[in-house]
Amino acid sequence: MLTLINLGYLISAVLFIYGIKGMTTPKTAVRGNKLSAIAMLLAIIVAVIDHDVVRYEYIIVGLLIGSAIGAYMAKKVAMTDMPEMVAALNGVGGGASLLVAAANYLEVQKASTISLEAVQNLVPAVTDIAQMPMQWSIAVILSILIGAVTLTGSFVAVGKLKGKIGDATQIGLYKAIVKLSFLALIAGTVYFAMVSQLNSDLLILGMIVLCLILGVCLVMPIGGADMPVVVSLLNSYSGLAGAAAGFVLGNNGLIITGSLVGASGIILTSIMCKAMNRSLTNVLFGGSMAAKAGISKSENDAFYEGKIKSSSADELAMLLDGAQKVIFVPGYGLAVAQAQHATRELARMLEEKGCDVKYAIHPVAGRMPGHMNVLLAEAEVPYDQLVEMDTINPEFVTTDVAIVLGANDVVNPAASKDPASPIFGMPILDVQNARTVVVVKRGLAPGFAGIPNELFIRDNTLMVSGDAKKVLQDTITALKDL
Amino acid sequence: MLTLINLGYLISAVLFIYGIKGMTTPKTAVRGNKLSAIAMLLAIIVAVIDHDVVRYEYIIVGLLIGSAIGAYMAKKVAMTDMPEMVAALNGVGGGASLLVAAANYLEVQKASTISLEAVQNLVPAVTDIAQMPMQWSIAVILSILIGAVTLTGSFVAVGKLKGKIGDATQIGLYKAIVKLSFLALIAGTVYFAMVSQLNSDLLILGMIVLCLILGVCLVMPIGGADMPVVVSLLNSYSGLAGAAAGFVLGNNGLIITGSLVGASGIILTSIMCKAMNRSLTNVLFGGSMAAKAGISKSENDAFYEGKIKSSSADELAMLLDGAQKVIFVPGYGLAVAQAQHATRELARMLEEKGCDVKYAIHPVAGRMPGHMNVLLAEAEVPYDQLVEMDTINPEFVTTDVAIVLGANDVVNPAASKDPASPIFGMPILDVQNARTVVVVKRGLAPGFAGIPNELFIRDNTLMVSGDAKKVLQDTITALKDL
Amino acid sequence: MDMFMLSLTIFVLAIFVGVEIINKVPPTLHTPLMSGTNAISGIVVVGAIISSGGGGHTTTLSTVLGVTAIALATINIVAGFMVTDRMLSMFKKK
Amino acid sequence: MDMFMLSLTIFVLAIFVGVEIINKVPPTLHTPLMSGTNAISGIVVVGAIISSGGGGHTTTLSTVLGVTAIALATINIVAGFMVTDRMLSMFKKK
Ligand SMILES: NC(=O)c1ccc[n+]([C@@H]2O[C@H](COP(=O)([O-])OP(=O)(O)OC[C@H]3O[C@@H](n4cnc5c(N)ncnc54)[C@H](OP(=O)(O)O)[C@@H]3O)[C@@H](O)[C@H]2O)c1
Ligand SMILES: NC(=O)c1ccc[n+]([C@@H]2O[C@H](COP(=O)([O-])OP(=O)(O)OC[C@H]3O[C@@H](n4cnc5c(N)ncnc54)[C@H](OP(=O)(O)O)[C@@H]3O)[C@@H](O)[C@H]2O)c1
Repeated sequence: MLTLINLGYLISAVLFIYGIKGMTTPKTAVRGNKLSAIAMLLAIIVAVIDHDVVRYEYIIVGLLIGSAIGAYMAKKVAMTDMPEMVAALNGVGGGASLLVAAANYLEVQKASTISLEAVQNLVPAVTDIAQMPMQWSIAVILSILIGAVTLTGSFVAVGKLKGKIGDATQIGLYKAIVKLSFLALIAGTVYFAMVSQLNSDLLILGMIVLCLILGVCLVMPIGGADMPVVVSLLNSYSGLAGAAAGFVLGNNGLIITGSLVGASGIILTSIMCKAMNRSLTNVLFGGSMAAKAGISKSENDAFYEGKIKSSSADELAMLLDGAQKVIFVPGYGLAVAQAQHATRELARMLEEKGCDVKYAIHPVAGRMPGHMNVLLAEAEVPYDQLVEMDTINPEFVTTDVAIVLGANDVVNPAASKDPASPIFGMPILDVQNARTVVVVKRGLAPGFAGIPNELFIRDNTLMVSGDAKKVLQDTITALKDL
Repeated sequence: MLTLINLGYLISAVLFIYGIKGMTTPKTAVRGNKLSAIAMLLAIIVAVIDHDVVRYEYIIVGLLIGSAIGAYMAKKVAMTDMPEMVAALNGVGGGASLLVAAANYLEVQKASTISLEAVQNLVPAVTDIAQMPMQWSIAVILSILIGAVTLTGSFVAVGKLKGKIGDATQIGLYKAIVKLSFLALIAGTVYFAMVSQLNSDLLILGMIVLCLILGVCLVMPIGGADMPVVVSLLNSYSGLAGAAAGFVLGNNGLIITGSLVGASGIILTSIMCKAMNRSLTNVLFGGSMAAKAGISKSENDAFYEGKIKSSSADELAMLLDGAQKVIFVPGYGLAVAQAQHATRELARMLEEKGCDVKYAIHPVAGRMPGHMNVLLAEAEVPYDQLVEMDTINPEFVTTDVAIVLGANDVVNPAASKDPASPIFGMPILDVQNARTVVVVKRGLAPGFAGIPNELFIRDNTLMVSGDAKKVLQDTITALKDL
Repeated sequence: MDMFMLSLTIFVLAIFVGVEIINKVPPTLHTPLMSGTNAISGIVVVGAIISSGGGGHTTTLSTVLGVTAIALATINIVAGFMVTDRMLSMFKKK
Repeated sequence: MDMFMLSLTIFVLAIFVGVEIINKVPPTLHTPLMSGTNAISGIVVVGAIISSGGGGHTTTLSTVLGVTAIALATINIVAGFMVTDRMLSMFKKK
């Protein structure tokens, strides 16, 4: 029986691997995701029939409640709220980790008053009822730490992504709290592991509270626009927390699956950091970029003063009417304006006229890796029209009109020219090489990095101010009337 | 201590992984190979200091003898004999596997007369001294089977690669022996595992002999030119045998490393089969292709009768003198003639004249995957001039002269045109699209598949008969004199 | 071989598998990958089930915590997979 | 968790790692890959060492077999790595 159970976990882990492998092409991704879901179901079934599980009622209640809430959330969320959704789910998962660790602690405590066997049932590596193994203590604390930090950190991230929590000013204060908390945590861990493993209720409670605070204080000083990096990192941590729980419970399914998630989070994090040309340390501890680099409104206005060539939707329509090749350059503003459908409609009209239409996707356009892809996929843009930066950059030279839709930093030439710029070194989309560049944004506000953009004052740049969706719709109307 | 030992094995396994990862680019491959060697050294050191190893003298003697012989062989072998060398080494490794299994059997037998602990020292999973676990029995037999088959099979393969063992005619006989051996083996295994595990000296001996015979009879009916597939498959088996030994000895280092080798062999085998458009079953049990498809000498002569346009080295030199773009198409004959250096010299001369020179590498040109690459690398052809089939095929149209050097099947148009051909479906190099095709080979003998080649009687094909090296050297001289 | 080393071995191999596979995921799919792996991290539910369904060694508090953990993890799982599915089914080739 | 399942888990993961990595090796390097992994398959030497150096449970025959096995495996290893190194050091970029 035990062998069967373990075989079940192994099969589930293998299915997860195949599930993630499916994610390597858009064609197989849907099936891959389903495979992962099946793997999860299998793991749950195996866990339920596992030898020491006896109270099905509670488990089923928990599963039902969770499924209902989860399904509701998934149905409700808008595509544009994906970053917040992922962050929130991540936080919920962290909460689960935290509770698992706490429950495990309580049960081991109880079991140790019964028999060695009862303890071994929970923690197979135990050999002495009075002395839990070091790895158990460390894993419990690690699970609590990662779980709690993920819980509060993710919800702070949600707040920041929604713009409800602004960039912090008292960075020094948060950093001090973080340092103190870590000291206290280390002391607590040492005491827990060395002195009193099973009589530390208050200590554990204290550590939980401390870790919850820690989560808040770690994420507060990070700039709002860096939240995707934070979420991805926390996701990686929650995977590693699962692996840590696997070590404690002697469960290889948990170890393997947790490691997969951990690896995925780390890789996505490093991809984002590389694409922004910043180190992870700089993202996490460098404070908000906008707060540092941001220029005041008056400075910003002075930069653009009198150098902007304004244009309108009508003019844009005329330009497009004569164009052979048009490239759309979507950015965060497209997500804000929810202009993906309007974009698609305009693109279709142009294609019907025989115009060659492509989309240039910068690796960190938007606020999540692959953000633009998902957004445009929602509007049924075929994914082979979405071209990556390195492939599309040489094509701008032969492009008649490049339409920049709510993008800013990813098309800022300062990245390659101005060593003092906070985005210096980040590769950008070379839109300026197009014959005409049309920038659609609401005003002259800077993007995430908080710096002005020289592109907007170039000779071949026209600015159309207004909400991206509105402007596009007007352009469509104008184009129809031509 | 035990933990340290196991950590050592784990580190060694990780180094092997990084070592093989190094093989993914030519630049890192040398370092990767060194890393693997270091991993092996570490594994050996760890094994030597392992808790139950006490007689260092013998071990060191074995290591020294092996190193001396191995180093001597490695220094002596010519690059062109690589396929034979790999096959021979594979056989030697198989022999080692076989002996390890036999020694392990003897020792468990002895240990079972001492104490349970002694047995557990050898096979950790044992719980009852009178009853070895089933997996042990199976793993012992598996190791013997794979080891012995690899040993004799590989040496038959060496003989066939050297041309000393011809293609077998009595395929039916071999097949009958194979079937009988398998029946006997299964019966023996059942008896060994179920009835008498530790008193079966004669049975084990008998099985060893049987497996050695099996190895011969499995490989004999396979065509000589299919030997690379056989060697690669046996290599994969020897990896899996190592993994099986790991299961028995409870050694994860062995399991991981064996699996890596197993995976590598399987993948290479399937790459070869795919490139030849044949199934593995067809290769292993289909009998020799040449024996089946081969046409008689007279039929072959009749095919070419009066349709060949012969040419000479001098004429080739003149053709090349005026060429802007030349592609060399090396095949098995290049290896036989050892003409790689002459090829390189001619290529260099052409390049000095400003001619564009490339090499078209078919995936199964020669007798081993990557055979041509190694051969040309020996002559210091930079590897970026070696172009894979799919990339080079469109380039033949713009090529002035395509020089086919001892290649035959890989440039045979029958592969795409004649559904009855044994190579039908195999993708080929489209040399016929070049302005002029010059084929250098000794006569009109068919290649590995034993079929005539329509390319040789095409209008734009010139045949230069002679040993590839000789012809190239004459061409070089002629070109100098021009 | 001791349990810890075995677990470590498995962990190390799993990390290798993870890194090799994830590195192949194209940027187009990074957002679904993020939400998909996020759903997978709900695997802690297994720990929660083992913890909360145990025999005599549970307390009321541990059961409450365990059931809450199950509910939270299930939210993460169900919402995560469904949202990923929604996103992925939008990806279409021309 | 029983030993067999653990070994199986490790085996499965190692196969995944192997397949992922090997699939990335370009055709240019297939011959060195073949001879390199062939050298690696000499890892059975570890089994040979453990078998032939054991305590009281060895017999003369088992020791002879063990030492021969070590010698054979070492030939495979040393020649394999050296030959691979010879081949690889010939690969040069222009
Ligand atoms: N993708 C990721 O994974 C990721 C992760 C972390 C950080 N980041 C960072 O995020 C930035 C992304 O660059 P980006 O060019 O996409 O965006 P951005 O630089 O943040 O600029 C967005 C622009 O959109 C405009 N906008 C806002 N709402 C709009 C609406 N409704 N209609 C039209 N325009 C609107 C804003 O200008 P107005 O207010 O004037 O309209 C703003 O300048 C990069 O700096 C990147 O480093 C990305
Ligand atoms: N590479 C692999 O992994 C692999 C594995 C298994 C099987 N194979 C098979 O091997 C074949 C390889 O094709 P291939 O085109 O490279 O070779 P091939 O079809 O075997 O032809 C080789 C030709 O070279 C000529 N030759 C022999 N010695 C020569 C010399 N000294 N000078 C000049 N020419 C000489 C022979 O003709 P003459 O006698 O008239 O000179 C022969 O026709 C394929 O059929 C493939 O399926 C390859």
